[in-house]
Amino acid sequence: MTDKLTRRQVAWRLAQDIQDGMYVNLGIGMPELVANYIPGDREIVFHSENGILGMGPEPRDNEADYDLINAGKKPVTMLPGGSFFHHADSFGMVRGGHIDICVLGAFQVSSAGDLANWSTGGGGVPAVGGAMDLAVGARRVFVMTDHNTKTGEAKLVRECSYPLTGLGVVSTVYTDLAVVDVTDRGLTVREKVDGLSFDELQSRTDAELLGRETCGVLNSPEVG
Amino acid sequence: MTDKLTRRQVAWRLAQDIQDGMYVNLGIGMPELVANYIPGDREIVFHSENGILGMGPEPRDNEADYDLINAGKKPVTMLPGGSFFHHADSFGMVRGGHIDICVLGAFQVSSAGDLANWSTGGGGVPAVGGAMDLAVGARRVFVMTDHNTKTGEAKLVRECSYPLTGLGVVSTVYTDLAVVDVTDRGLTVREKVDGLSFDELQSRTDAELLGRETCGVLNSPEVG
Amino acid sequence: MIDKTVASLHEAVSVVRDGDCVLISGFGESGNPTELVHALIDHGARDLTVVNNNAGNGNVGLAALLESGNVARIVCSFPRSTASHVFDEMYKAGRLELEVVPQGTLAERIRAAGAGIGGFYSRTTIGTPLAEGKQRRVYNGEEFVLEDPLHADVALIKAELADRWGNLTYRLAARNFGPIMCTAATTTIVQARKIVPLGDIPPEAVVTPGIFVDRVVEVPNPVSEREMIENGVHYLGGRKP
Amino acid sequence: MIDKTVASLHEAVSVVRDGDCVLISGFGESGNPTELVHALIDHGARDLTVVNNNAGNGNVGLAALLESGNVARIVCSFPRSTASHVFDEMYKAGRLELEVVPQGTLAERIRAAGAGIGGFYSRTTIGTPLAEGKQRRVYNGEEFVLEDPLHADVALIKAELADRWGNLTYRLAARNFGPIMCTAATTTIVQARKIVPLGDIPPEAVVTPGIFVDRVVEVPNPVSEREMIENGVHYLGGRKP
Repeated sequence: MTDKLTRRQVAWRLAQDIQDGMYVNLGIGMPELVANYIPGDREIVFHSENGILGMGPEPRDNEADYDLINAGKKPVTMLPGGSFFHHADSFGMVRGGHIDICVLGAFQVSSAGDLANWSTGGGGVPAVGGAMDLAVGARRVFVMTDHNTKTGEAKLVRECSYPLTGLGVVSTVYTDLAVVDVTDRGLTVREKVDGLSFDELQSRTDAELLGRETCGVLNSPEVG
Repeated sequence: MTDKLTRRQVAWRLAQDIQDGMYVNLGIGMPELVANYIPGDREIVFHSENGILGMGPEPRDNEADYDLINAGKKPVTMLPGGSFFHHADSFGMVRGGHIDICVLGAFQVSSAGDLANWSTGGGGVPAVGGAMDLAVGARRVFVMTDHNTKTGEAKLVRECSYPLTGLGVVSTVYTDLAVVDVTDRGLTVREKVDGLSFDELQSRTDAELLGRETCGVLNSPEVG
Repeated sequence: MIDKTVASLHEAVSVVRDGDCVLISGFGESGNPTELVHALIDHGARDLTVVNNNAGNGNVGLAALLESGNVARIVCSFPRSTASHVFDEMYKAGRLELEVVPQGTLAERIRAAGAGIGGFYSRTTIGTPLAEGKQRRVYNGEEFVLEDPLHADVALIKAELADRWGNLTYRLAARNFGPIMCTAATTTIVQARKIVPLGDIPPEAVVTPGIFVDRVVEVPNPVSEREMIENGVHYLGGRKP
Repeated sequence: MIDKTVASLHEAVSVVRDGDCVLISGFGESGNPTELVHALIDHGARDLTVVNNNAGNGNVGLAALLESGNVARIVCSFPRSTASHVFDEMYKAGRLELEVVPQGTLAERIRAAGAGIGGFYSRTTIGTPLAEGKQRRVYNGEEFVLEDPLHADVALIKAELADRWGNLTYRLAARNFGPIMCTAATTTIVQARKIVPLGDIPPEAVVTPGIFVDRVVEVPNPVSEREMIENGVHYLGGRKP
């Protein structure tokens, strides 16, 4: 069994693709890890859809202020140059195409870049939050996810079976096994972890994968 | 010949109908006179559509600041409690029904309260400004105008012949001869200047006037 | 003279009537007008529709309002949370109608109501179940759905500073839904941490101009819903004073 | 590192290309980016569409840009003024296409473009000649017309303070069209009276967040168009430096 990347390693790998000066929205949960691995020479402005630009790191415990929280409702800090604005202005930024990259989790991503990440379609309480706005609004949507579910099912699928969050919105998927770009021809593997054959990767994937000849090695250092 | 009111007297009369605490937009030109005649015990918040609430009186000459101008592009001052906001927010206030009274000039007002005040329909350069927004948005539109044009034509008409600014938007017309309310039944004279018979007023008016039995005297003191 | 300040929370919410639609500011712990919500529970208006980003936590604030049985319908973007048991149970029991609206669409619908916009087109929800039944428009080669404005009878808002004209500022990210909700309700009721003399808020620093505000009550030391939940507080509602 | 400041007006406007749609901030004397407009004349891009509330005064700023012959079309709410002779003559001579848009609709169309709104419904113009040909909607018993967003390639904006991230404040009522125009252009170019260190503008005081701004040039003592007109200044355009 090939070594999968840890979630932190996936976050590290994704962070390398965020360029200096970009405006980035990190979804709630796993995507929040990405902030820890931005290369030190890059200045990134983090957006939180509740109305913040320029979020800094978590506060020390005794400095938490619950009027200064991110979309995941966790206390954050402000960097010099940050700003506050109301919800309509914040989602104007999102829908208006001003956010360079949004990082989201996913239940499924299809060959066409369709994203399903808000509902597994069963009963329970429906809840969508800002995911649909971010999915259509961000210039690029990066998905960060395990390659397979805990029960081994593929998350990169020919067609999403779960209700969609957005249609053809995903640019790139970062999994614990591979970096996969959504292209006009379909899902193209850019990198895969060392020691994993293309056929093995395909066998763990429902969607057809392209890039057999061109894909490189997915390297990510041990990160804490 | 009956004594007409001066423009300042019309402004005075109109000002008496602005209640304490109201948010008021005064159109460019003659309506601006109204600000001078608000009874001293009433606190009125004046809105200027370029992005001001809480305008105060004209500045002294040497204190004019051309970053602080009203919609007529004349220097103004700010009262304590005033605020600045951008154009979309300002017209959101207007369209959203937050302005209690807007005072506008008019070429014509119809029996149905239609307003024509932006174009006489001929050639020349079309220019509309904020008049159409104010006409539909303000809770009440007060029109301040001479009863007749300089050439004696009626301004209160059965149907406007000039291009409309707004449809059925006028609440009350304050002229140099009368105060006329737009009601469901038509134009109803509330007050007319002393010594002017109802028939004389009707003869100066194209629209049918109601209120012959009920109208009172239009009193306005000599004002400077 | 304009004086929008009122002496008590009870007086502030006394205008709320049975069947009203009530906007409630806040996102997570920040910007919740908890004292006003509790006063609304005490006031007792029934059959309410409430609009908030979430659906309450623990047994305080919005969750306590739901638990009071006075809410028939809730409009929100994300009702689920680790402490949303009041909502969860009522929803599953069919005792609460739910309209889920994407967060940005929710904000824009509220803003549209305040700005006299009779509907707008958004790409959000295209291709999703939430777009079903909505009117479409193709503009510039892209597909949009029509969304309606969301008008309300009442807004309950938490602010930082206020003056007697109703001008408001907000603290840090507690601004969230406050400024737009103030514009969209027939009656906007604000709890402010401090009421300052007119003119103390510079005109450039006013976030919500007083034109959008009807009543202001000072609540100098607002409670923390998070701390109340940690301490097991269960707001059951008092009597009208 | 993010540094949106540029050293010269010439460099700031160098991105403008033939055929671009250019938003120009300002209302009356307040908020006009006169130095940027003059730099645009010098830059020489042709066949422009310009959007401003008015159509210029005297022979400076926007009026001088019209006079340069580089503008094919103007979108504004009120082109007439006592000193709009450049516009008047060109319009009457058929050398300038004009689209007149009500002021509030103009503002909202710009705001819609920046906020990803693919059209909105307004009651403004109902019953008037300006509503002709527009799609209608009846909502809540009232009639509305459909208005399109107004996207631009470039915005030229005058601000008060700026920092290297592009955060902006505005002076008094010079705010007018600035904040919305910043959001609606592919490239937003700002002249600020002062560029301050990052962090000098408190996060609550930022009016335009830097996300909407691409280039900032410091113009410490901006000219007054009013004074230039009083002094008979006629800006004829220089050469590219």
